Amino acid sequence: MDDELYRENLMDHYRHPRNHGTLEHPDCEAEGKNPLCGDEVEIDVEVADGKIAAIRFSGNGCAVSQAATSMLTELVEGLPVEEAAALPSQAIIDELGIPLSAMRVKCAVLGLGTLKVALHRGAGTPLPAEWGADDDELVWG
Amino acid sequence: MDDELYRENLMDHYRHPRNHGTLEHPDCEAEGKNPLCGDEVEIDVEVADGKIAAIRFSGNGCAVSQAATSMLTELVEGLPVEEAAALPSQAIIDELGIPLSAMRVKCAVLGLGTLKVALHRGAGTPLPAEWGADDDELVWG
Amino acid sequence: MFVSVTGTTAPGIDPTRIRADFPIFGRQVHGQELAYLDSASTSQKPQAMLDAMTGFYSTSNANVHRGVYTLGIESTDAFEAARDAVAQLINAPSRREVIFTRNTTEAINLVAKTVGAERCGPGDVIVSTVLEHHANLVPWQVLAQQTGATLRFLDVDDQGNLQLDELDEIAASGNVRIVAVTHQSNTLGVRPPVEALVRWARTQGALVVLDAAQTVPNRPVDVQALDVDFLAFSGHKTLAPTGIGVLWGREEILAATQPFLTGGEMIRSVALDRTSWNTLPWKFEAGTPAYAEAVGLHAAIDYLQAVGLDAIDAHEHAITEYALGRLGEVPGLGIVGPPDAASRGGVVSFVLDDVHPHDIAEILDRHAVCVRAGHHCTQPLMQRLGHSATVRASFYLYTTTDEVDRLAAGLHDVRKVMGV
Amino acid sequence: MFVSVTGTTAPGIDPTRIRADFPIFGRQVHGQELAYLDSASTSQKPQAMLDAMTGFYSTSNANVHRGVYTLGIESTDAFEAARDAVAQLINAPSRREVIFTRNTTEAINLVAKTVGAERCGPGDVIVSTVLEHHANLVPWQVLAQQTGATLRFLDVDDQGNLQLDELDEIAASGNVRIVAVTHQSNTLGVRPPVEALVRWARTQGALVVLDAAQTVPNRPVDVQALDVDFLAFSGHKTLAPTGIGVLWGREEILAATQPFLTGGEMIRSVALDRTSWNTLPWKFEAGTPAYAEAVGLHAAIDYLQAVGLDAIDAHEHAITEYALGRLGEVPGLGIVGPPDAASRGGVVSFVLDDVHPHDIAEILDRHAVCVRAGHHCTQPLMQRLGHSATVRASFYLYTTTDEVDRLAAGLHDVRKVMGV
Ligand SMILES: Cc1ncc(COP(=O)(O)O)c(C=O)c1O
Ligand SMILES: Cc1ncc(COP(=O)(O)O)c(C=O)c1O
Repeated sequence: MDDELYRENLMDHYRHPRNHGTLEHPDCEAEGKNPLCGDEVEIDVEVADGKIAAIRFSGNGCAVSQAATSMLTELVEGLPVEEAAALPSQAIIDELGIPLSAMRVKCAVLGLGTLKVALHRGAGTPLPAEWGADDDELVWG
Repeated sequence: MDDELYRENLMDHYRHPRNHGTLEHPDCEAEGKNPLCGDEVEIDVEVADGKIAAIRFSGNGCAVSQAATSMLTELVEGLPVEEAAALPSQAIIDELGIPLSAMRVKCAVLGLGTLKVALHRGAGTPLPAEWGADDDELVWG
Repeated sequence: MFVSVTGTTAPGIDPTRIRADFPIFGRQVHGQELAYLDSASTSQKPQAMLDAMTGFYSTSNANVHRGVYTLGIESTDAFEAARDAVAQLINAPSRREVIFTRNTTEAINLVAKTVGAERCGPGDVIVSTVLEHHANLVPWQVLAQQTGATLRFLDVDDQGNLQLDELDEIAASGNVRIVAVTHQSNTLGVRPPVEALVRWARTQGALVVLDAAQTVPNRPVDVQALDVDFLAFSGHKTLAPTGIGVLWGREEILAATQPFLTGGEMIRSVALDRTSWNTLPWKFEAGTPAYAEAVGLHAAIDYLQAVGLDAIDAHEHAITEYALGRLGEVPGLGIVGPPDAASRGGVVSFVLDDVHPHDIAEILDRHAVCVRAGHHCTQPLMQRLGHSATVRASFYLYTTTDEVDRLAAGLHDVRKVMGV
Repeated sequence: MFVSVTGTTAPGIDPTRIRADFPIFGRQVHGQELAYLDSASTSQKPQAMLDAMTGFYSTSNANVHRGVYTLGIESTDAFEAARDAVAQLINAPSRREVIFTRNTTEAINLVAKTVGAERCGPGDVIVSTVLEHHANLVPWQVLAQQTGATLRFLDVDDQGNLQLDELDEIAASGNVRIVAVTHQSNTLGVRPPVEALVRWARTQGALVVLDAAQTVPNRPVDVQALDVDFLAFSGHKTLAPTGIGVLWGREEILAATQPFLTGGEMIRSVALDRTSWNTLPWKFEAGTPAYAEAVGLHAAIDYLQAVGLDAIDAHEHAITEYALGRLGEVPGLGIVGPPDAASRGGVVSFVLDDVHPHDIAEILDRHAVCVRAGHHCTQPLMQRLGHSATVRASFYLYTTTDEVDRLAAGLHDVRKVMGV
């Protein structure tokens, strides 16, 4: 079989997720859900000097959603909050490096969306319209 | 053009309807309507010795409906009431002698149905189920 | 004239060439080629549309929004691409505003039974017109009965031109909530002054529901330029299959409205005691949608746009002008509706002496001329104009002057057969 | 065994020969032939059905119930003949009881929003089950909310077998008006004891609504033998097009019920202030129906009956038994639902260790094996059984043992890729 889909890097993140767990004193947090698939992630973030000082996630779901969130945590650790909050979906899709159908894109960006919700909550800024409840099939809590 | 459809006999009845008009003292009467087409007929009947002594109709609508009713009046004049009330639709369709689509059959049997309603009313007998309001697109009043 | 009505020369539409794309025109009736003059009832179908549907079923068919496998993804993409094509066709601000229904009738019922039921009550007024097809009349009657709102009808003059002189009185009589009007009468072809009605509705804070079943098929329709709130049309009148129609509605209204039918597809999550709804547009699409029909509609839209909706409009106008001329030559024939081709669509209703319209249609069928006879699902309009039935000829992009000539010749024969 | 499951020998069904009638099986995915194991979601289409629709559009297309011309008569006859075919298929006492809808979902909503709304109120009880597809669950939730009736759900055991032990308690809790139950679970394949439920409903004077979306496609279904009051199914799961479904209902109930959608076709006469309804079945069919889809449904029924519904049932049973055996050989695989093939349909749900069903389905797609992953529009059932998602393989008359073998082989590969 053509296992491009489940590349080693992806499977490695899925089997050995980085930054997995929770933080004792997060500055902000959020959870995200893809009700169609049942994918779930929770993200805790500590902010220091306007940067993401620490990040942890937990959750369950398909390999794509969990590996993508694991990769995301490595991507954003140490980044300025604004930069992380502006990270385009394509960044995470590129990081996964596999072809994704529209349905799987939702799995891929679940973690990113959840992180953005957390960061906006922490900063007290309103969510960008495209992350609003009625604009996407993902749900935030 | 192939004018089988509008044979001379039919057109003759349409242009010169027999037994056209109303009766002064009908023993029974009814009116029928085909709401889809707008065809209408009213039939008055005088009964003597259990037979149809006189019959008149009026109405308006397509040639088929009006000619068929005209032919019908000739067919049933003098017949025992029971016999007229039992006349099958095919009798009138045969009399017309033209090919009829399902839609035009309704036009053809409007007069017959109306006559049957009148006769059953006159005799005080219930309408046969197949002439009930919910069983056909024709309406009786 | 911009468009050739002789059916053979440029510029504009050449209906003879267009007919070659429609397999049904290879059919004969009573040994003669079809003169299909009933497109206001339903359109014929181009081969490209039929091929699109068959091809879809033969290669990509799978239920939409569900499968993670290749066929399911292709099927979903094809279905949602059809939505984009509709949004683009009517210039909808967002694809989320395009809801697939079975037909115009279901689209209007959906509005009446959701937005209408939520917004109407005693003291409120719903405005419609005597021009309407039953589909844009009976649902409002039922809504008025169920909510206690008052239903008012704008009248027409004897030619079917909509009268706006009662608007002030209606405005004074209650809160006008909904104005439901046709973009073009399917019986007379007349186009009511929708712009004026929309302006008035805005002063009342009323929503405007536009029945565009007769206009989306044949000319550019732009929901933003029209400034209406809802618009409905049917696929089967736009070269597309039966079983699919469209409701377009403003996103902010639809988003704030409870769903209509419930079940699969339209939910976000279901528990035994509580359900939350999916986002737009799927919130209003319960169960497996007519997704193959959507693919057909997409192909139909592609076909219409390749021909050009402006050109189709011009062609219909020219053919209508031509038909009014030819029909005017038939003794005893009376046009029902406006006598001229200005501001009307490709529909002509008429009567012929006292010959019953059904007899006319049946005799014309012997000439393979297909026209409708009856009330055309507009009984109140017929009653208002004093007819129990009319004959209606209606035109589309494939209609030729030759077909109109055959209609006229057939009518001369009707006169002979019926002895008038 | 009555039916050959090797796919090549008589008696019974030879799925390999049947596949030749379905053009989609000529398609390859990722360079491999399709193993289409998602028929519970939607069926593939035989060429004969596609030809029937295309042929209809190419020769007889005209709007139904309207034209007096030849095409209109042919079209109407074809549409109404499809109704007769459905009536005969489900042994309906009368063709007037067969109402065309878009799908099962609309059919059930129609019942809930007409008969249900007329008959339910505070103190009344609606009974459904946790087995139901959202289509036979959410409409009753909404009806209960809107009428003040109480909605009660019969529970299942851990294998999905419906439990009837609460019936007495439910009967004591109020007037049971409606019992809505599935003929077969689309997620587990399990068939609840409908006969017992119908007997109980009769003692309560309740109406029974049977969701037969999963059974009409694949075995003889007889509404009179079942003694239910309403039955719903979808064309697209029965080899027919999308965009058409059927509601069958008892004539005396439908005749006494107000219509659902209103507009053309379903009226007898319309005045501005008052409308009277058409007779059955048209009273419940507003607007231009999906008449070409009805023609397709007719061809699909002809195809199914030519193969034989008993033979299809036997084939599905045999294939299911075979599949349960093959899946049992996959380490870590757990069947969700009854472990055996007795009293179940051609549907098998399963999980594989802790591998997410979406990952399984996606890896299987690389083998051109099409299965569904998710909640299968039965979220309450999934929650009851403690799964957020399962993988579902489902079978039909064209399913071969070879496809099942490829599913099993694919699952071994899933284990390898996912490292379990
Ligand atoms: C048991 C059952 N009921 C209802 C439905 C809904 O059918 P549809 O989506 O065609 O309305 C389905 C199919 O998904 C089903 O399997
Ligand atoms: C103006 C108008 N409105 C509504 C309809 C109803 O369309 P449908 O029967 O496709 O729902 C029609 C077509 O008959 C129409 O011409």
